[in-house]
Amino acid sequence: MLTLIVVLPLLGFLLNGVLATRLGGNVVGNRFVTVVGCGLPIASFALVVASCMALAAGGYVPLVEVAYRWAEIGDGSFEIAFYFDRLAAVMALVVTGVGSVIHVYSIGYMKDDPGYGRFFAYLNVFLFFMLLLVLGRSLLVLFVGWEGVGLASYLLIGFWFDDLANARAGKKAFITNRVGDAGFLLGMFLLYTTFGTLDMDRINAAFGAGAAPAVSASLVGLLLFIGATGKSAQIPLHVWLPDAMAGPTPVSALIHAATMVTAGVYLVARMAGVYVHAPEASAVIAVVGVTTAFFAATIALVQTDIKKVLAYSTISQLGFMFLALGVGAYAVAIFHVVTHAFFKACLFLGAGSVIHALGGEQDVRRMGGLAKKIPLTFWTFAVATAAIAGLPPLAGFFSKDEILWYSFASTRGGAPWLWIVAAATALMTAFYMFRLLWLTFLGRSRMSAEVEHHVHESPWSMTGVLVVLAVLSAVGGFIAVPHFLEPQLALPAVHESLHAAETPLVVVSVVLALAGLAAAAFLFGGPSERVERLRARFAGVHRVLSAKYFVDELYARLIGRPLVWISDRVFLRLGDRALLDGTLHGMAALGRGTGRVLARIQTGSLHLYAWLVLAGIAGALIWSSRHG
Amino acid sequence: MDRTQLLIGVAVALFSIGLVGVVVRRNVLVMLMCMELMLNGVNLSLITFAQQTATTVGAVVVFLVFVVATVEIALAIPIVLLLVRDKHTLDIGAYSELRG
Amino acid sequence: MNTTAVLTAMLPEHLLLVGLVVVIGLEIAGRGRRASLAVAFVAVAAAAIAATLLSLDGYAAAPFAGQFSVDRSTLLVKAMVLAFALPVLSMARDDFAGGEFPALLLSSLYGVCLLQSADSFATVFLGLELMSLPVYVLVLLAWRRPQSAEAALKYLVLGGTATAMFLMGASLLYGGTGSLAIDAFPRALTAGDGLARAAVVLVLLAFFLKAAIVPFHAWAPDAYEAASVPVTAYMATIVKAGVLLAALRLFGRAQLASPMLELVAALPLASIVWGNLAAMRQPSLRRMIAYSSIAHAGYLFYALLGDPAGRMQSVAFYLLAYGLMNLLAFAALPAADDDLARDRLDNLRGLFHRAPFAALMLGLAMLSLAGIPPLPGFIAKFLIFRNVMTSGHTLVAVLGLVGSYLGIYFYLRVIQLMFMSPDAHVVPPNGRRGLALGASVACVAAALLVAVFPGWVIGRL
Amino acid sequence: MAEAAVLNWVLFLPLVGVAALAVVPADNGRLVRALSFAVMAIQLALVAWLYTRFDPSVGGLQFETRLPWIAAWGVSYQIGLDGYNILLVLMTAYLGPLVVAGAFTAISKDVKLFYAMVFLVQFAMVGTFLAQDLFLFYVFWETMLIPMFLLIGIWGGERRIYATLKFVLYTAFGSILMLAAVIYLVWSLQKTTGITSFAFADLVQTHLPLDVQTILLAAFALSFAIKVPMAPLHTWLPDAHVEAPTAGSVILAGVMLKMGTYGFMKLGFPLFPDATRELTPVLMSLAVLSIVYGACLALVQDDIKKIIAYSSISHLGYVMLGLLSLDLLGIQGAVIQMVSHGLVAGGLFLMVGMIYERCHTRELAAYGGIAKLLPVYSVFFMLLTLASVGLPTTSGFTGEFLVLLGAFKAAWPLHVAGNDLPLVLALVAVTGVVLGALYMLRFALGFLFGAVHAPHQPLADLGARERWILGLIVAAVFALGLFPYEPMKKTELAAKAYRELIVTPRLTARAP
Repeated sequence: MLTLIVVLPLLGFLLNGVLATRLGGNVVGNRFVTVVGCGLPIASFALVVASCMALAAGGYVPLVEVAYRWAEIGDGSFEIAFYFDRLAAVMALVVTGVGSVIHVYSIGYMKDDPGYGRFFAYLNVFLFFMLLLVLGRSLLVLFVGWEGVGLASYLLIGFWFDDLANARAGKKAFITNRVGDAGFLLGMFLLYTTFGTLDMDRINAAFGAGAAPAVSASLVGLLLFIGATGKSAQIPLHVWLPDAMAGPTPVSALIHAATMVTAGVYLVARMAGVYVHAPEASAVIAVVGVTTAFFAATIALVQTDIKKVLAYSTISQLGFMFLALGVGAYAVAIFHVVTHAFFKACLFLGAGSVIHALGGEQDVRRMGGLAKKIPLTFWTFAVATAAIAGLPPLAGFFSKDEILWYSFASTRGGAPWLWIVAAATALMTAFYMFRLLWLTFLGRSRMSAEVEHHVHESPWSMTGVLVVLAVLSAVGGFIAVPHFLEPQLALPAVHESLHAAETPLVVVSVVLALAGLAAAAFLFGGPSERVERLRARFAGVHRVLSAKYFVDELYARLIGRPLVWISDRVFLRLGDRALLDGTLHGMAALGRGTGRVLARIQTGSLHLYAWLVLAGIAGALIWSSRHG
Repeated sequence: MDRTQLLIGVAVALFSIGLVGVVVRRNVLVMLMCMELMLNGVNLSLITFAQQTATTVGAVVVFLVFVVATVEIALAIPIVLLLVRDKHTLDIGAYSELRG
Repeated sequence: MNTTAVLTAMLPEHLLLVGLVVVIGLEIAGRGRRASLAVAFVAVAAAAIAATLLSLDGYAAAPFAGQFSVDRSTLLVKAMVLAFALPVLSMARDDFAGGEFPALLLSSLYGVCLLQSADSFATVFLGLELMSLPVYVLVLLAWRRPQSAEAALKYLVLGGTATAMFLMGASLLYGGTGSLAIDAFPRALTAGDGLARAAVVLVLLAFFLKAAIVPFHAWAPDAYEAASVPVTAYMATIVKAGVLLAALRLFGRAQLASPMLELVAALPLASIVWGNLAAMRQPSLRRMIAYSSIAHAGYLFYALLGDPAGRMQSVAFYLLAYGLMNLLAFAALPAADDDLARDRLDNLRGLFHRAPFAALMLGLAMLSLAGIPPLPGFIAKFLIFRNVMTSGHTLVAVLGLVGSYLGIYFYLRVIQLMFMSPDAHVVPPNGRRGLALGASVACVAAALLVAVFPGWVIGRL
Repeated sequence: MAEAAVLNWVLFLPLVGVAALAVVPADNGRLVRALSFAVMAIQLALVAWLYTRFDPSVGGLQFETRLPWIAAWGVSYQIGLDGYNILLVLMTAYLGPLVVAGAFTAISKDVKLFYAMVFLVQFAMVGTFLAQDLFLFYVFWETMLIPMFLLIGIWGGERRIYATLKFVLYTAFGSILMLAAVIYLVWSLQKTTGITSFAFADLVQTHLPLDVQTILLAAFALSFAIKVPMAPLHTWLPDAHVEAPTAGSVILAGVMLKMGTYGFMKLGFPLFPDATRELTPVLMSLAVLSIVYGACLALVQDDIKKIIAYSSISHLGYVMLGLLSLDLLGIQGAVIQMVSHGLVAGGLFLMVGMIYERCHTRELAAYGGIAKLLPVYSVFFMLLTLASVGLPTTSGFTGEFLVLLGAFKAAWPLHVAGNDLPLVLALVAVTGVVLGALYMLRFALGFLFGAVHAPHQPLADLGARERWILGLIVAAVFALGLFPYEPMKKTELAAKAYRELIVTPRLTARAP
């Protein structure tokens, strides 16, 4: 059954990929594509649900299913096996569930795109790899999925490849991920070298067994975390995600918000057995997480592209998740993954609906006042915004609040300063999200009349999805994910002394959310010169933020250009051409030159020939008389 | 020093003179003569040794040498004639069209 | 001495003699032309067959004790060189109408055969001269070339010098031992006194000169270039074979020791390098072959460094492979209206499109001469260098191999011209080349046999 | 026994093909092509049959033929299949028909000679893999040069003469020194044991002092490393690849480069184990250097053929790394990587050839948005690119992953023991994964995506023949990526044997 869950989307990919593209000569129409492309994901969603029931029926004993043996070398054996436990169940539900609805959404969104078949093929193959990633029992299978989703995102970011910028963004994403993957690989190698297996349950058990594992858990943890930073866009490998918004909006929702980017979180949670024993690594994760959250939020403050804002908010939210992981609250992190999947998907799809309505316009400075024109989109968007801002009782409130709490009180590296930074981030989150809401939907319209004229609400296939997701964002918080996961991923203990602080902190965080809302309302609800004055006041800061702290430029200077320079100047020109080929040509020239000289010695004069003979004889005689 | 050594000395001298002559002289005819001179040196040494070792083979070979020497000259002269007809000189320096 | 022994032992020589007499007779009768060539062909073929049969029969005899003796191996090599003469004769038809060529060739061949059986310096001397003197004339015979006289003169003068050197050495040895038997030579090799050593050196150098070893090689390029195709082929294969085999016979089973060792190592090595380098940029095919033959003479003399048991075998095999391939090259060389044009390498451009068969044959020959597997040339080189190395001269062997590497380029250059260069637009004269083609086919067939069953061939040698 | 006979047929079938071509009329191009394709196809069929008959549980030679050839020196005609060569032979045979079919439209000049040369190369390459006698091996090894010389020199690009001479002279230099080493090796075997033999089985018994081993290994290694090619002996490769006709490039990249690595695995290392262990740091460093160096150079090429050429250097670096890791994973990975690179690089060169046939330029800058113009072409191109990048589910991943894992697994204990070099090298090698993605995606980016521009428009997308060729290659690539179990079983015993041969000391005090 598990195998089938994975295979169905693959089937969809093959069918659509061959029949609905020029490869197979477009033999089928969009209707076929729709049925196959959406039907199969929904089917595998159903199977996931069934599996969950089976899991529950089996008393939550993990289901294991061996597909086949990939390789067997010496005593090492690599099996393609699937593993279904509480964690996998939650993730699989999110992936297939949210995945399915986004597929449905895409029907309307991509309706008129010539690459309709290709698009669904890509979405399906993404789902296939994502499920491989989630259900894989061994790190190898997980890695296959890991790389696979990277490929899918590469293809989907560059989906409209006529514009080189899109393709370039895809390449950037792939390369950045590869850097992370290198670390991931090393982590795998280290684990295999130590334990002779890559099955994650075995590895966790081996560490759990406590018998002083032959390898430092922190080293393994850090190496794997490098991989996670790549996939989940954490500092320093966060640079690819904003550019990734070049892809079609459903892709941004599915891959770059709801599912793929959370793979890093999933990995760490999966390997919790290791991280429990790796305080140093956990500390690093917490710090990186909170830092990322903070800086991403600051950047999001000044972005003017609706999708860019959401992108940075995604990075920031992922930072929250890692913060949770870092302080040992793995279940909470997963909880946030789930809620985030709901409201961020909702936000992105809402943004998509807006862009759809405005015929491709993405700049919030040329929007405004859309609330009346596309009310459904507006309301759903508003709900999701409130959710992410952390207004109770919406989904975001619960998950984020728990994260804040554990970052403050966890005995596994929780600290006040973590809470402070996180809280500040939460404030900014609320602020920039409501800013976005205002700029897009409220206030007076800044659209050109011509655009304004065409604005229209999206078809049901899209708005329906928005409603579903909005509802989930609203009530998602009541799904007790941490409780569900607790038997597997125990929540960290908290400092007894701090128990008293719990309620105050909740109040504070709610206040912060409201403060953000108020600030946004004050600045963007009122006359625009308020914003202008502010921007003028902090011109320098504003420039740095809108330039994303110049990180891209930094990387180009530090890595990109030097690499090309060395390859071209040192390796190619100096090494290959000058030194190596130079030597060869030199030797060849030497040979030819000697040949010419020898030929010139042959002057044709019998005199010289006789001289040679005489010299030869004399030499030989002298030699023979001297020696022996 | 006894007679044999003296004669051998002379023979070797003849041979060497011939060899050097071939090398240094530019006139073809002189060159050919020098070749004969070498052979004569050989003959002298053969005879001497035949005498000294009281064997006859040496003497026999001398006759063969005579024959060969004659034949060589017999071949050489027409060649030289051809060359002279072509180049109008006996200087072998002129006969150096083949080279490289 | 009994007559039957004389008749049987010298049968090949006799047959050559008969042929010679008949050819001369025809000339006198004034109806030479094609007939004389045919007669010569038949005579040589008969002689070759006779030698082969006798050899297979394991015949051995010494009709003139101390002067002339034959045994299995001498007869076999005689058969080989005689067989080489057949392609030469068949390709000669296009160049020589008259009877001079066959006559001279037969007499020269007689000398070659004599060399292989010589037991005394007198006989060796006779053989050498009988072999060389006609060749001077043969070189001259390419009357189409004005330079042939010049070439003949150079060859004659230096050849004469070689003769003199050889005789001087021989006479000195004679003085030491009181006999002219060649087995005095190996003994003198190891002997300590200066006179013997000088004698040995002189004889050795005489052979070096005849075989064109650096620095006594200078005559070869000029002579080869000026001579006409069949004569060059004859010099490059049969004369070289004669000289080498004679030298080998002279050295007998002696193991080389310093200072001779160094001489036999250094000068051949020098000629390998010199020949291969100088051949690189030659515009004339025959000149290039001349330099290559200088290099090959180097490989051949290398064999003397090997242990005595294997020497004969390796040299004989090498000569077989090398001879076949040279003959193949010359036989396949396409005709041209004048000898000069035929000699220009540039005229081989794009030959593959004009005459694919000829191009392929030439290509094969070049590759084999370069020593590229699986062609016989490679196995021959392998045999020689193996013997050199296994007798302890590792460094010398390696140097020789590296030297041989230098040679690859100019052989490949010929192939490059024939296959990769634009057509030279040479109009081939419609001369009948049937015989030459036949010759080349025979050569390539033989070569393939040698390549596929080298073990069998080596076993026979 | 039947299999042995079939194996001989496999070897000599190309020669039969040459003979057949000789009698076919030259002007009948269709017949010539059909004939050539048929011969190659038959060869593939025979090899495939042998592959199924090959028993993985038997170590050592199978389907062996041994006849005395030059009895006097103990040279024999000995061929057979074993774990070392079976996959490579299969791959060679697999590429054969594709190469021939790929050249149908590309080659119009001297068609007969062309296919004859392809046959000769095929003959020599299969022979090199099958040979179990050092002399025979050397003969085949050298024989390869000449047809390749002609293939590049006659049907190549503008600078073909330079390229082909460079190729031949470079390779021949290595071979000469190897020849010297061969002679010396056999001689010392004869002296130490009294056996006169060129058979691998006997030669691995030779006991040599370390210094001699080192010198001989150096000689062998030079010749093999030139073929691989390992930096810094690689400069012949880009020129040869760029100037060669498509078929030539495919043969070069697909099979001929494997000769070098195969030589190391079958001869170089096992013959001189102690020297190998001594020199491992050096050789390993060179292997890793090749990985990085090749990748970096591929990054800055403007000629699409050169990109793939340099990527070959990088990919074969992995093979060497795996072989030197002396870890089963690494060794097996190396074998898979050999085959994988054969398929992937071969396929990519075929694709370059196809676009070249249409546009007559190899300038990367001249192309753009090919994905719009030639969607089908682009799909195949993308798939092969991903395989070259080593994306999971492709053969490239199987090879690279196992090699790197093996290298790391072997290096870690050493690191713990205090020797860090292997670990450092392994780490550097891992960066090759990133670099690989970097240059291939740069290539794909400029080539497939962006605004449409190509020299000749409109372009016809792939025809049925081309689709079949690429389809077969891609199929093999994924088969090896998804189901490497079965092929690796066939090579497992050989890998173990190889490892044993090298880790067990075989020194002798007394110099021979």
